[in-house]
Amino acid sequence: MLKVSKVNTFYDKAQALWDVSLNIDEAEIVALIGANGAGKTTLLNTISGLLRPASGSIEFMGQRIDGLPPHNIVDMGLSHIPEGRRLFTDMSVHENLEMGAYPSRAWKGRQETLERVYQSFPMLKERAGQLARTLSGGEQQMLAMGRGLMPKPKLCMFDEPSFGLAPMLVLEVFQVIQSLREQGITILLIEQNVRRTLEIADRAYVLENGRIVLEGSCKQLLQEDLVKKAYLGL
Amino acid sequence: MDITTFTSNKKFWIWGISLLAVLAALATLPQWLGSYYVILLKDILMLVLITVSWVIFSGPTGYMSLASAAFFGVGVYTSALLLPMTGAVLPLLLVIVIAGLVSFILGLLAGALTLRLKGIYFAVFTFGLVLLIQRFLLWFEMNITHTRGRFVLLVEDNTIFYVMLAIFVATLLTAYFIRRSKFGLALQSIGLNEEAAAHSGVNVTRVKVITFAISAVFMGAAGAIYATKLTYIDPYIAFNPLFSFLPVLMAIFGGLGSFYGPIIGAALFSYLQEFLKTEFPFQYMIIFGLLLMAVIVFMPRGLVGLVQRLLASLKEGPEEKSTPGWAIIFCLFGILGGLVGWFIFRERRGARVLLKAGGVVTLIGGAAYLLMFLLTLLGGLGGGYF
Amino acid sequence: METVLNVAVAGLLLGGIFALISVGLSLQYGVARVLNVAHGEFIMIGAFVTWVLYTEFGINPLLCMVIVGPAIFVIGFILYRTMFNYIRIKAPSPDAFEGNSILAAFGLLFVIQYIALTLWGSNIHGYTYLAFPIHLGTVTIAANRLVTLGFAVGISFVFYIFLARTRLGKAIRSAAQDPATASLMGVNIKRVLAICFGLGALMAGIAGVLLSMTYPVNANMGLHYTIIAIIVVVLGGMGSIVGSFIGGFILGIVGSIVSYFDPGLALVAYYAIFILLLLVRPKGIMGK
Amino acid sequence: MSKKILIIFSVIVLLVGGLFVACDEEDDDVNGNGEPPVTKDEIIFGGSRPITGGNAIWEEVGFGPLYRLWISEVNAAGGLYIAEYGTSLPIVYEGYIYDDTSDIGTMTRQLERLMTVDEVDFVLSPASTASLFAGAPIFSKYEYVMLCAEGGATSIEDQLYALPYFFGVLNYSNRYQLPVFADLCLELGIDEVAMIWIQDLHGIEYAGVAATEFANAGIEVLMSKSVPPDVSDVSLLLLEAQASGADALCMFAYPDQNFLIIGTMIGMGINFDAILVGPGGNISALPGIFGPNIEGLMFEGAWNCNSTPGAQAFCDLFDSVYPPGTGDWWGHILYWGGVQFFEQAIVEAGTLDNTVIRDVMATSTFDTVLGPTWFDMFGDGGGLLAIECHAGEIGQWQNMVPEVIDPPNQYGEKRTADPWYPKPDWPTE
Repeated sequence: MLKVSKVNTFYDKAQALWDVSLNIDEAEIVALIGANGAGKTTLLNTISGLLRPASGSIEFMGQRIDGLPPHNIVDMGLSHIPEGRRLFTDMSVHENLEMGAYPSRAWKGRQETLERVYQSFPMLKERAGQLARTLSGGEQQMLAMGRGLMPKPKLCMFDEPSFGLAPMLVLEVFQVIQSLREQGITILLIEQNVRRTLEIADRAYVLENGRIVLEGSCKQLLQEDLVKKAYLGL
Repeated sequence: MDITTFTSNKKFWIWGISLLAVLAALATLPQWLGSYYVILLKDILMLVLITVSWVIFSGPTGYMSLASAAFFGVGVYTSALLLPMTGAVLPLLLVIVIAGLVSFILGLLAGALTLRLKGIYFAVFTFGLVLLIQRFLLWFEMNITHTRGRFVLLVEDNTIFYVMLAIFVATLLTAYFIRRSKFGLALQSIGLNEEAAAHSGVNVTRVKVITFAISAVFMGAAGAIYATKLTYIDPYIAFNPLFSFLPVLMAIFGGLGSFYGPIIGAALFSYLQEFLKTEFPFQYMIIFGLLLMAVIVFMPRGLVGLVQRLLASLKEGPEEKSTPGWAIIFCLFGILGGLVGWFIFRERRGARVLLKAGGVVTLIGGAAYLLMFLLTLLGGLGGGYF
Repeated sequence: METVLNVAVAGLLLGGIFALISVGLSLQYGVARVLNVAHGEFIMIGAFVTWVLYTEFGINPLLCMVIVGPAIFVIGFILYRTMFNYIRIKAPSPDAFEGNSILAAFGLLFVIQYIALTLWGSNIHGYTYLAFPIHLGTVTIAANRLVTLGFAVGISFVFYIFLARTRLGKAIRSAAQDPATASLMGVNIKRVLAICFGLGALMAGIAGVLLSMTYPVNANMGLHYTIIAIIVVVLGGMGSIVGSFIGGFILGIVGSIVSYFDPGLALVAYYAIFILLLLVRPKGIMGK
Repeated sequence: MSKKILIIFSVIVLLVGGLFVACDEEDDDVNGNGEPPVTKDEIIFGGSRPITGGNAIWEEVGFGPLYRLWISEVNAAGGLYIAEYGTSLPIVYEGYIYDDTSDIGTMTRQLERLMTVDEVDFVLSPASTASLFAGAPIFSKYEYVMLCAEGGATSIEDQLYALPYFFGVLNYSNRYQLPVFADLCLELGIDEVAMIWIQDLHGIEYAGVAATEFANAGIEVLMSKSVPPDVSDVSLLLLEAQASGADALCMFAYPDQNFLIIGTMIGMGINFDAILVGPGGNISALPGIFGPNIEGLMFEGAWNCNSTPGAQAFCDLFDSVYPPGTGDWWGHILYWGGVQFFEQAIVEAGTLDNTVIRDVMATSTFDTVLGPTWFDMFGDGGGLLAIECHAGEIGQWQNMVPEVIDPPNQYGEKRTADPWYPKPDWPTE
């Protein structure tokens, strides 16, 4: 479904990604793990069009998307829930969700999608009229996820959805992600919580200093020394 | 870097000596240049020194001050009050010192008032200061003193030039040492992150206010000497908002990244303005406007940024992405050629055609900028930039 | 009592004008991040075109809005889509973009003024339209001023609804808060910012149309309005239509009260309010 | 975009630029090399004029159109006969008119350039009162005749004794507009006036002189308020003026403010028995702006096509060259008289030496469009056009035509029509 081949990305003159390639098949959960500054967010930003790769190609559902602006990419069904939630804090919960359905493909059916999202996150419905800034951290994360679902994505990219949340809420986030897969949505997940991530994901890639150093199914990876030492603290 | 360690630096002496040589050359200019060139040079020096003083505060901190016209105007008005045409109260040099002091105090006050403001609020407030003082002074003169403008003592051109040169040198030295001292470091840390600077022990308030006031001193002094050429002064003339915008424009034109950028930028910019006003009085606005736009579009880091880019591309070979760099070089040559042609042939009678030709080259340079811009637009259409 | 009423009415009428000239700049600066110092020049162009259309072709100035508005919108849109967007992409940081765009807008100011000078010269022009008194009780109001006030309120209201309710309006608001995230939502950020700049220019053009009914028109009139608009926008909070609206009226009313005692101190008063407000609320009336 | 295009384009730029330079170098060899010419083949006029900025209107409708008209007339007649060279020389000014952008610093610098670098033969006066003051010492220093156009000189009169090259032609507040207006008020029975003046040299001079003149005439000033140049609303001032019950309203401001005041008066239906408009009331664009509303408005500085014997010819000449709406019923006839006087002084002097011409101007009387014309000299210093030569001081729009309505005084009878009093109401639409 998503095919990234030999992508190189720069910040000004500093190279952040080196020949990164990855593959995601339909209805998979693929995890991307790595230390801070390994280039995970850069990779997501490159896929979603916020950054332009200097070389390499990215294909989504058989179409080249590298070099396209972000709004075209989301229009094709690739939703990116960015790091740090990035809500529109001066807009209401309802409006934030509506913004999620901005692509014209999703705009028409936004009422139905909205109902579905409200079903998944009932608390958002209660707070529909509130400004996003008045929500608690957990509620904000739910809103960000709900907003990410509004464009009816085929592939969702989550960038540290559990960051800064209480353990209870972390669990909820993971449940939601799993339930998405059941709805047929493909997922690319970045998480600090490596153990739990590897539990729910099918496959994973390990990113270090902008390069993919390991890849494989989660079971395999759990056996790798590198993963054990660096990410599981074993 | 401490001043003492720096003065032992070899580079310092090289720069120092070459600067002295340039200054010495400047000092002898009135001996063999006509009075117009002395005045022009004086005005260019003034604009450069105002730009440099602006950069002292606004460069490292990133606060865009538009108070320059207020500081400058205070200087002009001090002259108007203390150096009336009918018998000066005080000697010229003393008046200039007083003007600097008054500006300093105004800088302290304005600095203290604006501590809480950041970004555009600071810019708008400082600009407001100019109009506020202008209007209040005007109201005061109209309603309280009933003054019909003030006449200022005329001072001999060469004297004005040398005084301006002295203020210029003082400004450069101050700017240089502030930049190289602990104080400059503190300023830069404020520019990068004010909270972090405060946490690391910088007295942010004090550093900001004092630097703001120091940058005001030279503008005030320059205003005081500038006034002696104007004959007639009223608050509108003294507090001309143009002097708020010029230093910003000139500094960005030259490039804020380095010490010499604003100096070169201001010198070229002011000369270019004079050139256009006299050679192309009827097209001055459009050429100047297009040039400003072209500079920002093609040289967002100013002249210095452009030179650095060119040097880098010479070293590392041409960049992979096509930039209109070469066109810019040629255009600059055109402009430079035009200016040189103008400068050399200006005094010869009957050479006006040639001068116009120099101007035509300049025009083509400007047109080339524009065309390159359009081409870039067209070229970028497919690339997703546009 | 009658004096108080007169001062209040004059303040309201003036406030309407101030609000009208500021709303556009608020959009341009609050969303598109361009402190457009050429804003007043767009007002000037609007006024000049109206003058030409009215005196040469006899077209009703109110009708001119329909002609001038869209035309200036297109100009603003293209300007942003090409030049300012290019500067935005090339700028290393948003702050650098703001600084550079002011400079480019300065260039624009010179260019537009040159065009106006070439086309219409530096002479003062004007026309009289709807110049008759309307008596409301003890208060007398010039009809053209009342119309201007009506349009100022109406247009600001329409704009407010547009931003609050429509899809494009929401896109504009989201782009104002976080352009990168808005683009992840599917907002074509280049287009939306260009639309914002265009709408700002359109508002300036319409303000020009209305102003030309009361104020003399000449090529140098722009900067004065730019300065007032900047004060009002900062006073009201950047990007806030409501803020600009309130800010405009506050300035107008204070201006009138002070003018009643001494017109020479009006601008001093504006700055006094400005400073006081910034000391109390450093982000403006509606700022966050 | 390929780099090739860039390089090719740049080469073209360079070639074209080089071509221009190369072509003109030959010209330069023909004209410019060798010794400076012994004989002159043209008279060069230079000037630092406000082509852009706040004063640009004066270059467009003030002295600007007149010096251009005059020079083209002189050249059409074969130039000026200069005895020293024994031939008639055409006048050239193209390329020597600089834009001072309405900035005094720039203006003074450009004057120095014209006088010391370009060494032009004559320098035109800069525009605006403040510019005259700042420029006058420079003209005197380099001994160039300064034929002053747009700008009054009340404040500078004391200093004229030290400015021998200053020749002011414009009439202004105390010479002799406001004394005449005070007489007019007495004639019409106006005994209470309100004044609105601009916070600027112009405003304070007029308001000051008016206060003195009105006091002398026993006229009471009920209101005297100043406005800043960027005033946005004058309705309260007008209500106050109306409430004061004054017979006449005087506006001593610039066209921007005056037009706003007039427009507001029309809009609010506020009228006075007499309304005196400062600069702006005189420009011929006024009927186009306010239409029939201008009937009965008075303005400062006045003439019309019948006010002197030569005026009609001048009107015809002007109208044949310039479009309607660019005339000026205050200064144009005075500027025209001034340049005609200057022209005769140059020919009489027979040289381009400004010191000689200055002495001729100081001592001679020539016939111009104003009739016999001479300057009142201030000791060994500069001079001002004699009041007797003024075409008129106060005008009034009557049947869409400017008429001079000065009451007769010791300087002569200049009235072209009887004043309308009281001013008619604003016509209703």
